[in-house]
Amino acid sequence: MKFAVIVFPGSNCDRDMYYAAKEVLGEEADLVWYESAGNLGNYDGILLPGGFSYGDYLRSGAVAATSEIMQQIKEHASKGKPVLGVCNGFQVLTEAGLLPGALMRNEKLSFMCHFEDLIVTNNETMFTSLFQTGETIKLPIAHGEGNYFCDETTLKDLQANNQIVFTYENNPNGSVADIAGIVNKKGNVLGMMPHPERAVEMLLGSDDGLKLFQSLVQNWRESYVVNA
Amino acid sequence: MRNVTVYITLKSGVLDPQGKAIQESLNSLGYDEVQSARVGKTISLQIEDGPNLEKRITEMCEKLLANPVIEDYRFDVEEAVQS
Amino acid sequence: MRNVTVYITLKSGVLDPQGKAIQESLNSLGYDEVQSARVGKTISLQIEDGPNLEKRITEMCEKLLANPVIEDYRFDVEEAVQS
Amino acid sequence: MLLTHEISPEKIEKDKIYQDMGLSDQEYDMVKTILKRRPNFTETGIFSVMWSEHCSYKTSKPLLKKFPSKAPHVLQGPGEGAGIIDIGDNQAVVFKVESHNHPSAVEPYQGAATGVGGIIRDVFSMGARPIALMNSLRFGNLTTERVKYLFSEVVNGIAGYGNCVGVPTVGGEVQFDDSYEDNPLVNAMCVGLINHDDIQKGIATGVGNTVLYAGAPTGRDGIHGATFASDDLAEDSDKDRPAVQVGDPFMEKLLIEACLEVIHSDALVGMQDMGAAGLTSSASEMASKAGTGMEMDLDRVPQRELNMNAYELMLSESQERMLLVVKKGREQEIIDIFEKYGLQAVAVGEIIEEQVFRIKQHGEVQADIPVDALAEEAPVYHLPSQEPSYYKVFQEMDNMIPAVTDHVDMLKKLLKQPTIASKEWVYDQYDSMVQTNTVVTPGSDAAVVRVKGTDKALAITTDCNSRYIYLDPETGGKIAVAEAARNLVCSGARPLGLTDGLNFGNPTNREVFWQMEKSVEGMSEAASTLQTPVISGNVSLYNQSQGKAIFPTPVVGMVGLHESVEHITPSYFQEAGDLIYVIGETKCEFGGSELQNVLNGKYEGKAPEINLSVEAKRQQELLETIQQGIIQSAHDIAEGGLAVALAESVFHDKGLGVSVELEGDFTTELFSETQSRFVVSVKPEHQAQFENKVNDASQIGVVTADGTFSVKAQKEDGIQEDVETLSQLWKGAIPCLLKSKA
Ligand SMILES: Nc1ncnc2c1ncn2[C@@H]1O[C@H](COP(=O)(O)OP(=O)(O)O)[C@@H](O)[C@H]1O
Ligand SMILES: [Mg+2]
Repeated sequence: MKFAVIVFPGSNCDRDMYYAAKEVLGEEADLVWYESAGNLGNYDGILLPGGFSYGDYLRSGAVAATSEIMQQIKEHASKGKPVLGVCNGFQVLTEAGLLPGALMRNEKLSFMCHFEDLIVTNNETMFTSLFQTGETIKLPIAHGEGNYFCDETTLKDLQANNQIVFTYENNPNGSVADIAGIVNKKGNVLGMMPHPERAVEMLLGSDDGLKLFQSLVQNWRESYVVNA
Repeated sequence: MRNVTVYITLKSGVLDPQGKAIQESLNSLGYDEVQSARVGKTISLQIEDGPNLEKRITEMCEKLLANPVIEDYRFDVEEAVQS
Repeated sequence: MRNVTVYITLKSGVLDPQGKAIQESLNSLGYDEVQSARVGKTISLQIEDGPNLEKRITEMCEKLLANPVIEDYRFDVEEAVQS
Repeated sequence: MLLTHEISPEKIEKDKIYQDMGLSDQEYDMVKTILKRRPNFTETGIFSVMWSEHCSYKTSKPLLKKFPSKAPHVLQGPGEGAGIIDIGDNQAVVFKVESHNHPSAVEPYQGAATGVGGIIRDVFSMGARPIALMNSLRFGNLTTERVKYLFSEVVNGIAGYGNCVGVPTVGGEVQFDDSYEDNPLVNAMCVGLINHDDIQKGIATGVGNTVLYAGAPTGRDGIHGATFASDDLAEDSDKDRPAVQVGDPFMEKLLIEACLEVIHSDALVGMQDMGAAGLTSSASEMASKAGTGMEMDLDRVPQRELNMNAYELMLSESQERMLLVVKKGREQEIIDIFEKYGLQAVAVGEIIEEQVFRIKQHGEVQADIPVDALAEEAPVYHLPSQEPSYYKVFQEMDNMIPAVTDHVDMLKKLLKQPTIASKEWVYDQYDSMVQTNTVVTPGSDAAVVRVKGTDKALAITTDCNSRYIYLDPETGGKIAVAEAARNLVCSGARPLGLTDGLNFGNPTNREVFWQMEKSVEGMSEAASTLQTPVISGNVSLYNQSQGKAIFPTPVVGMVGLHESVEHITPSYFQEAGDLIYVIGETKCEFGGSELQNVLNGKYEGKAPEINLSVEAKRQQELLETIQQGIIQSAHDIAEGGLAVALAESVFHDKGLGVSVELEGDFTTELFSETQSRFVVSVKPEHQAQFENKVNDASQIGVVTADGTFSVKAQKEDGIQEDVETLSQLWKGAIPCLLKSKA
């Protein structure tokens, strides 16, 4: 499977994402500078890494969401191909309208970085099929604005369509309904605040994130083989 | 040249923990008369005059400056004072 | 009850990376008429009326709301509309 | 602003305006001799910043020479942006510490943030990728609103900057003492990784080559920051406020990436960051090292504000700027790289043969100064020192024999002391894991980051117990170095070398200078014995207000190497049943201890003794046993003594407890701060192997599964308490102090 890791000015988990995809998973991956993306069509999956795109100066992810490459990413997504946005990547996805809601400042106002226990609430997505529903996994968070917000109607929708994929066991940031990660209606765009790419080796304290990438690769292989 | 100020505030239903923290700090400093605080943002733009000024500012707000999921906006336009 | 709005802006000459990023982003969206952007903050307070209102607000600004090292502030006081 | 441009050379001399800028009469005369005329306004400003302590080390140079700085694995000692140590496989580690004390006292958020930005630039300007940040902080006690504000905003500023640039903040230290009430210390350390071939020096060689300015445009930020950093923090230093610089970490992140790309271009000749004294120091230092001169046209310097004069442009400390020397004719290649990242890079001058620093603006020469006069030939002072009377009194005092009846209560009090309490409130705000290398996150003795593509890892720590140094600077200096090495060894690493941040009061005070002199001697001796050469450092003087100096605080930042990630050892207990040992005997030593602070509210008497050869031997033995794989956990014994070390060893894992029995005087055994001691745990099957190897170890108990902290005494009531209760006190102390009203 071939991944494009999109690099915006100020992205800072780009190389971590690349390392996870390429060195740990052993898949193909490229770091793609936001301006030089001639053709994202050559890639099977798009990874939007964490960081502080454009310094997060207006609102997290807002400026990156208006960049031209987002048009291509939207097309990619509309074809049902996978898009994963982590942390700032999640913020970019909501700002770009690929996912509903918004990420606000943490309830306690400060940045926080540590491991959190998450519950996998939906294993019927291409990102989570190797997990069990209800399974608890340990992933790091590192954000100042991860407080997921959406209005009542949207929340009902998310619940009705089973779009909530990960929730926090001990909500650290004030997110509505303990939401840590959601998919779009089609299930091919996942945004999450915790960092699966930081949890792919036991040496660093957890390899629970690995299954997420492995699910993706496995599902892609299966659908690719079927379609080929 | 015009001086444009865009005022961005959180929608009324959206919690504002920062505002709440400010209120609490003011109360604890002895300003018990403060009943509530909410935090907003201003963006002051210097814009060259041109056709459809207001329409273009509205667009800027909707495309970039405010996030309609959580924020409301309004703006003022003033003639820039020549210096 | 009074509605007080405190406007906080960066002192002139103080670097405003946020404003710069906003200006550049507006320009790259095609709004070339935007010459500069600077970001400020508003804090809307609901305050019970009392003696020395303005003096107390000034104190609040100096002690907590604004950072006098790099920020200027001003404020408006309005009669709160009964709801 | 302080002064305007119009002031004539005559008036500068007559009205002694140079004094306001920080030059003494004698220095002004030296300037006149060098120039063979009176300096103009801009030149006076240039001399005053270049000859400030911050840039010239004029009073500390004679002391710094004492540091051992050579060893076969040292690739770059003090003198460049940062020092470099070989770690094998064609790789090297680059590191340095830097202070931002005065700016942080005035504007804590921006002061701390720009401190982080500055030290990162020191590291990537060498060509290294920054891989880790540390910080060493000192504040007054958390009892006044001002101190709480300084503390929270400094932490906030470090987080705001470090998190955004994507360099993990992996550790550090915070201590609280009254002496820092008006003078907080903010020292930041950055560690970078580099391939030998990429090592790059800030040198301007090649006559005719182009001088390129890259990064943020220049504004009026921080003008006279360097001299300001070398001044007493006077009552009215609030008036210096407009001098505060504001950082832009986003710009810095782009600069890092652009500069690390530029490094690989053979069009690059040299690169240096613009730190203190901005363009002036970067340009003149680059030229001086190369033995060339430089000519610059200020009209070409990117400017953020209107009508800036030469003085302002030369002295501005606007952040996120770099100066490069590029081969003539190949400027565009480099400019293109910066432009890719949306950064400005502009040719502002050229290297000239004549060894002068010549600045032009509006077609006129604004400054014309022999290059070496600014850097190499800056004045050096051998200041007089005098043993303070307090020292004599302390040395003659009897040993403190504390009267503690309720040991559980005392342990609880100690755990709640902010200097001992958990620093989670601080480090949770730092992204400690970005770059996915952090094996040991903050909260241990040393932080550990692995080196991708190898089996190696680096351990990093900062340490300095300034109370001991106040009591006895020479012994305290030894202890600071030894403690840093101890922390690295506990994590399983072999110490490689150190960087120092010397924070002191006014050096023209003889007693302060004596403190400097003695602590440097102590540090040097320890650095020699423990084979940790000093490869870089920073000096921050005049840390005092209203005539009262801070505790002498020479911070030690040390880096060590794990040959294999297998050697990485936790600082906390692992499994019930493991045997607990203390390495090293305990003496009754309470001078400068946390217990003394709790009981008497002051520090006095003798500092704990330290025998460096005993220290070295114990460290060596412990490291060998760790490398043999027979140590489950290792933790050094520091503030609060064995009791606190044991507690910290058991707070990590819910459910574990300790069952320990102590012989000898209970209070001493529990709380004395005797040096060169460790708490280690060992699996029962390794008992014999361990005991054969480590001579000074005695078993004191076992790790249990019952969640109880149980320490029995011979005669008195022992300690019997839930680990959870103790842990809550320790974890809650700092958040609780921050919330409580003054
Ligand atoms: N300013 C800080 N920044 C980051 N981590 C910190 C800071 N202060 C303390 N820590 C972390 O908290 C832990 C305990 O600190 P400290 O009590 O100073 O330890 P020690 O006495 O072992 O040096 C260390 O792991 C350290 O890295
Ligand atoms: Mg320690």
